[in-house]
Amino acid sequence: MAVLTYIQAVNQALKEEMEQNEKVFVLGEDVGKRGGVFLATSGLYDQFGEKRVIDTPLAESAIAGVGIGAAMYGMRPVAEMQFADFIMPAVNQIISEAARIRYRSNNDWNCPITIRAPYGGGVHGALYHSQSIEAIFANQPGLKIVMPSSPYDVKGLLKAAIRDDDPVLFLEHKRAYRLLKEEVPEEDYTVPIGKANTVREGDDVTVITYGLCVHFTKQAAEKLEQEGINTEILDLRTVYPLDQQTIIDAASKTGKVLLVTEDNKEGSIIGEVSAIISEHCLFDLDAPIHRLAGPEVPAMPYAPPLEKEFMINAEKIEQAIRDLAEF
Amino acid sequence: MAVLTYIQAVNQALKEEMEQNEKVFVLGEDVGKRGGVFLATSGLYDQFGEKRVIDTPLAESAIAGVGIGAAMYGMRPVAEMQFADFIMPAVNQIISEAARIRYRSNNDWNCPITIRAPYGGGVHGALYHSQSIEAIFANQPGLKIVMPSSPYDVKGLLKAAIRDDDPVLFLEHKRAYRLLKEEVPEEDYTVPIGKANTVREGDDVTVITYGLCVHFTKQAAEKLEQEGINTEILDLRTVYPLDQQTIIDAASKTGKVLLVTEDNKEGSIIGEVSAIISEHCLFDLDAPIHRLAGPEVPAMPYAPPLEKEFMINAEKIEQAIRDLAEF
Amino acid sequence: MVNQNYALENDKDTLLAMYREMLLARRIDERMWLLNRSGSIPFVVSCQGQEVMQIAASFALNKERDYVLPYYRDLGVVIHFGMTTREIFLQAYAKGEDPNSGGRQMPSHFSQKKNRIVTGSSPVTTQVPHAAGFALAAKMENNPAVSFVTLGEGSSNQGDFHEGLNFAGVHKLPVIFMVENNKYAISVPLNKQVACENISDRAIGYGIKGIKVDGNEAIEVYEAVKEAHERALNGEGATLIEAVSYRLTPHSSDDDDMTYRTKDEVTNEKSKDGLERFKNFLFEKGYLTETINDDLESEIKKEINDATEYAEDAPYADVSTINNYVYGEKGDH
Amino acid sequence: MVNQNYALENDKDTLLAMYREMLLARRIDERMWLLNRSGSIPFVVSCQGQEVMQIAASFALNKERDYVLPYYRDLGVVIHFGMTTREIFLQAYAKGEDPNSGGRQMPSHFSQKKNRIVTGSSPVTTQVPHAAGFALAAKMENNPAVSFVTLGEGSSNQGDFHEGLNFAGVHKLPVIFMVENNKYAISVPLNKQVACENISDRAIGYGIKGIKVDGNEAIEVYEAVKEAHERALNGEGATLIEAVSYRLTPHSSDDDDMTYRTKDEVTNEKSKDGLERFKNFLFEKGYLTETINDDLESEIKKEINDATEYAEDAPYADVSTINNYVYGEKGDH
Ligand SMILES: Cc1ncc(C[n+]2csc(CCOP(=O)(O)OP(=O)(O)O)c2C)c(N)n1
Ligand SMILES: Cc1ncc(C[n+]2csc(CCOP(=O)(O)OP(=O)(O)O)c2C)c(N)n1
Ligand SMILES: [Mg+2]
Ligand SMILES: [Mg+2]
Repeated sequence: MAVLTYIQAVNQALKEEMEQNEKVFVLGEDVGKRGGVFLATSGLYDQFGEKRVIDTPLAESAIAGVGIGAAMYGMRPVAEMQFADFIMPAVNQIISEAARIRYRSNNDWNCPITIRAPYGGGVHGALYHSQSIEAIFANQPGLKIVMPSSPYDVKGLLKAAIRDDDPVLFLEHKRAYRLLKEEVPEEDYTVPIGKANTVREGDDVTVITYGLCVHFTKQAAEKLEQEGINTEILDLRTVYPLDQQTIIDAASKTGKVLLVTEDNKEGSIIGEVSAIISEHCLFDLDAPIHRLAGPEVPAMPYAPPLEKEFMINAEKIEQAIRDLAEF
Repeated sequence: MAVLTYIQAVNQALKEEMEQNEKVFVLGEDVGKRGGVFLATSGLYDQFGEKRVIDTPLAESAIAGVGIGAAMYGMRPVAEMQFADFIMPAVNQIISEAARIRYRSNNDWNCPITIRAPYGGGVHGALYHSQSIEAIFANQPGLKIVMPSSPYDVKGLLKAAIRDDDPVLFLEHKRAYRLLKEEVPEEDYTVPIGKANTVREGDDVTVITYGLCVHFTKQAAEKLEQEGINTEILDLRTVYPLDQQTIIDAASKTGKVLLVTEDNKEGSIIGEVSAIISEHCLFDLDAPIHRLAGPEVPAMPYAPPLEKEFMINAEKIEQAIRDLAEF
Repeated sequence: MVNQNYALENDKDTLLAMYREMLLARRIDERMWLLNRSGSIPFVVSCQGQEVMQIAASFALNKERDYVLPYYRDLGVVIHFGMTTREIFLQAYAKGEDPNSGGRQMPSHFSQKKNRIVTGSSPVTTQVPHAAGFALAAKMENNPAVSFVTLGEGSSNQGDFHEGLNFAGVHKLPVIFMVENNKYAISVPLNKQVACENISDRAIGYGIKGIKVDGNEAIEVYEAVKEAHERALNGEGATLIEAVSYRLTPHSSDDDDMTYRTKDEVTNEKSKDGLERFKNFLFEKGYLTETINDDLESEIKKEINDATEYAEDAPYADVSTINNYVYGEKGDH
Repeated sequence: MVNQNYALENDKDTLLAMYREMLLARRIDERMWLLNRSGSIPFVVSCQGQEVMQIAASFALNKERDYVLPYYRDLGVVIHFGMTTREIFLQAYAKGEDPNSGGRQMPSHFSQKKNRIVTGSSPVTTQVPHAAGFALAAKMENNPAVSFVTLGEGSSNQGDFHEGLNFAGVHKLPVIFMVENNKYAISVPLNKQVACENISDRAIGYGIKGIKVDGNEAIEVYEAVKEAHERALNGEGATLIEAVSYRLTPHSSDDDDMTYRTKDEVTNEKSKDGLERFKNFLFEKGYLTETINDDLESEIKKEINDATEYAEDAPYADVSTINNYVYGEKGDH
């Protein structure tokens, strides 16, 4: 097995799916010769040509909308939004169209599009190259939102997304692109969409999180183990719709729940996780459900000390777990 | 005091603010001669002329974007989205621009725009003329979202929104437009943005809700009173950012909390309300936090039986309160 | 005006077939208003004044191959592409058997996959990039199909119009964009929507062909679409057609158009009604006679009566179906 | 080419003032790259190749009244409108004293209210409707101010371009839209962005004036903007100006342009550099001499050295300020 970075896993999944199914094609800004500004589509232009690796005009609503049309026709488009922050002009196409096509046509039409977008901070990206945008879409039945936390998951989930018969928003943490590496099987595999994943067993505190925060939580958990605090970590993987039963089980197991997101707190998807827990297993809880999140500001500043202040890291998580353990 | 409908209260607030401050103007589709498709701007064109009551081209991103420009200049634009469902093309302008202007300019610029939009179902509007859209925006610091539940509140909150120095999304329930009537003072008054309102005192069950559901909850509470069940009703009024302290107080008071929204459940703003409660007063609860909401489908169907199935009504709320009271 | 060299002009059968569809569209629409005013159906949005351009354009397409993305006024387009009168009434009554949406969407939100009528929504102009997407897919697959999409002139001011046409221009896609300019966007008259002389002039900004036609002249519309269709199939790219007529009814059954336009204006425009004009043309040509016309009218009336009755009696979808088809059964693999 | 009848051509003082600002912009930009490559600042996005059009356009505006909505390459515009060299370096270093954003935004997200430089964001083209909004407000208030907004040619394919220009056209607003066509949108060459011959031809679709100029020719740009400004003030509405040049640097300090274009192409375009051309023109006119030029260069160097030092030493905003200014202090009333 080769060791791949998170971004290499994206690239490999795309390449393999394009090889296996000629209905799969990619479109977006700079995905062609340039191979994408993060190199997610590196090499694909040379291998598959400009007909299947399409550099689009700078227009996100068209990237989504043209992709949606092609998907209804029967293709498997993978649309790239250069940064998740720039998905906003495409919200109408994604929410009003992609998410509603199957339901509104009473199952006559469907829309198997995958929309990839790099989100998240910690890369000197400031307000508009750092945002978490999942909450904007996490209330739209018909849509699925996947946020992988590791190279292995990236490959398996992206393949599952491309093969899914419904629209999937696939959000990749851009700080993870080169930070995270691990062994990734060469062979074809998928990771199921809609299922959360227990990445660590423990019985003192349950942390439920997703994306890059899973990595930070693992670091924190390892340190705390030396103090005798055992952390259960649930990686949501799919943040919409949520895997309710696994969340309920994980919360009930320890009775102490920490929810972590890099997004600002109010209205973030961990609010929904909290609500599911207090709807279904309130009496199993030994402590208030605690949420660790970014501050209530529009997005993270550019100046390094302020960016650092905004970002979640292993230390903040460690402290929050310890506080809960001692509760 | 005159009895006004909900829509008349909108109209009166606009008229009075335009009389008092010539920086206030309205823009939107059909707001001119037609007076708006719901007649919110009726009479304003005749009174203030086409320069201050501007029929725009059919382009929501421009309605928001031009309004934002004028607001930065120093005007007080009130932009109308003809239906809340059609705000989607303007999401980029509202989230990336209006909500971030003050923060990103370090307080140098600000953006006092009010964006009005009729939301909600029960009017044979089907998928695209019935939606609740607040959750899409309820994660954006810099923005305020107001959803009045009565003619009195409409007038006072709309005036407060127009005078507010920051962008306010003002969502009016279109089924309430003619359904709700009450006495509304002729004089100038405002209702504070950011404060929830206890519309009924009770000590058995606390219902926290907003918009048209407040009306249904009041009906349910009156009926239940005869059974000896006393309901506390908290009207959120401002759904973003939430009035945390008042929510915590109301939940703690009875220990039994029902949250109601017309939106579909997962990812709706009542998830955040639930999270606030279990973060701050979990041990004051005597029952799981219950949520009553629409089904997890993209939006409500047109066929009358299906629309009825989707909608919240007094009976559904009554049953949910009774269940909680008996818990 | 009708050019005497057009081949279609002498094709009696086709012309009569066109007339039948136009008349059917008009009569269905009129019935809808009656049903609405008598309280049987809650909502109507009309094609009246635009049937001629819709049917004429549709006849220039290949109904066995092409994809159509109609907007809410395009009753004519969906009739030509195979939606039956019964199906049209089923959607007006929002009954479960409605092939468009099973009663989920408002009337005139057309969809029928087997006839390549692509599902549409209410937010205007979103279908324009979709049409480019269908054309892109057809081109990638070497499928000699064209996509045909319509919209109102008001809708041509949405960002999606610009982005969709530009995409089609850059990628030389086989797509035909037809703007049905009926001079109003609800209450907003043309001069408050645009400052340009011709919507069709926008084509130049996308490097595609633009053409403006009289939407009340069937043969003129037909020829323009025919040519655009040929260009599309020849790999010469997209065309923007502006077809001008007038909205003869209020915007919808919820609208009162007398608050923003005059009766005189409407009466005057009614006198230019393309359907009347086409009928007269057929009479002049000797293709249509009073007898043929009367037979047609009564045949259509019967068809509409049957459809109304059928739809009225049909059941609504069961409430238990409300949760169906949010996602497909097959999830990931 | 420079038209011999232009009045500006004989206005030595103004021409030299223009030259000074162009040179300052170029030298600041060059310094930024040095600082980036040496690890002092994390990011640069350049004006090189576009200073001439930016400064020339700005000189045609009224800097005491007009509003400018610059995009990230418009260092020239903000220099002319009063942002000091120190302030420019403060924003590059993201220091608390930076007037643009207090170090919150990435470099080149310009803003300074006292100079009517309107705050911008990263998502491209959102500023276009804002510019129409400023112009609408100015018109409503009978304020003889014009708004001037710029964007790249790639950005002219966003929906907001269409919606903003159409709004300005319908309402005859005093606004000037200048597309800085540098032939690339990151790696995407012009022919994959648009299929039209001239971006300026899009004006016809909005009923406004459109004009294309050589962006490397200062006087040509100046005259076009001057005329547009007069038209705006005369109530004749908006103008779309396309100014063509070339992006002489990679897209930004994060880009490697050799993955998508050749060194030869860049070298060839560099030989047309408008700054060199303008300098030669001033030499030919006898307005500029080696001595004047050397003095200018050393004066500018000193200014840049001072600014770099000042900005480097300036403190970041305190972390406690992160929560400030999400909302105004005065809420509702
Ligand atoms: C994005 C969006 N905004 C607003 C509306 C409400 N609306 C429905 S039809 C219409 C006018 C459409 O005018 P036009 O495009 O000219 O088509 P016409 O109805 O005249 O055929 C409006 C504003 C909508 N459906 N979608
Ligand atoms: C809405 C949006 N999508 C994508 C980007 C990423 N991006 C930044 S600059 C750029 C290219 C801009 O090209 P152009 O408009 O020609 O301006 P230039 O950089 O060439 O001056 C892109 C794609 C963005 N900033 N905003
Ligand atoms: Mg129209
Ligand atoms: Mg460019």
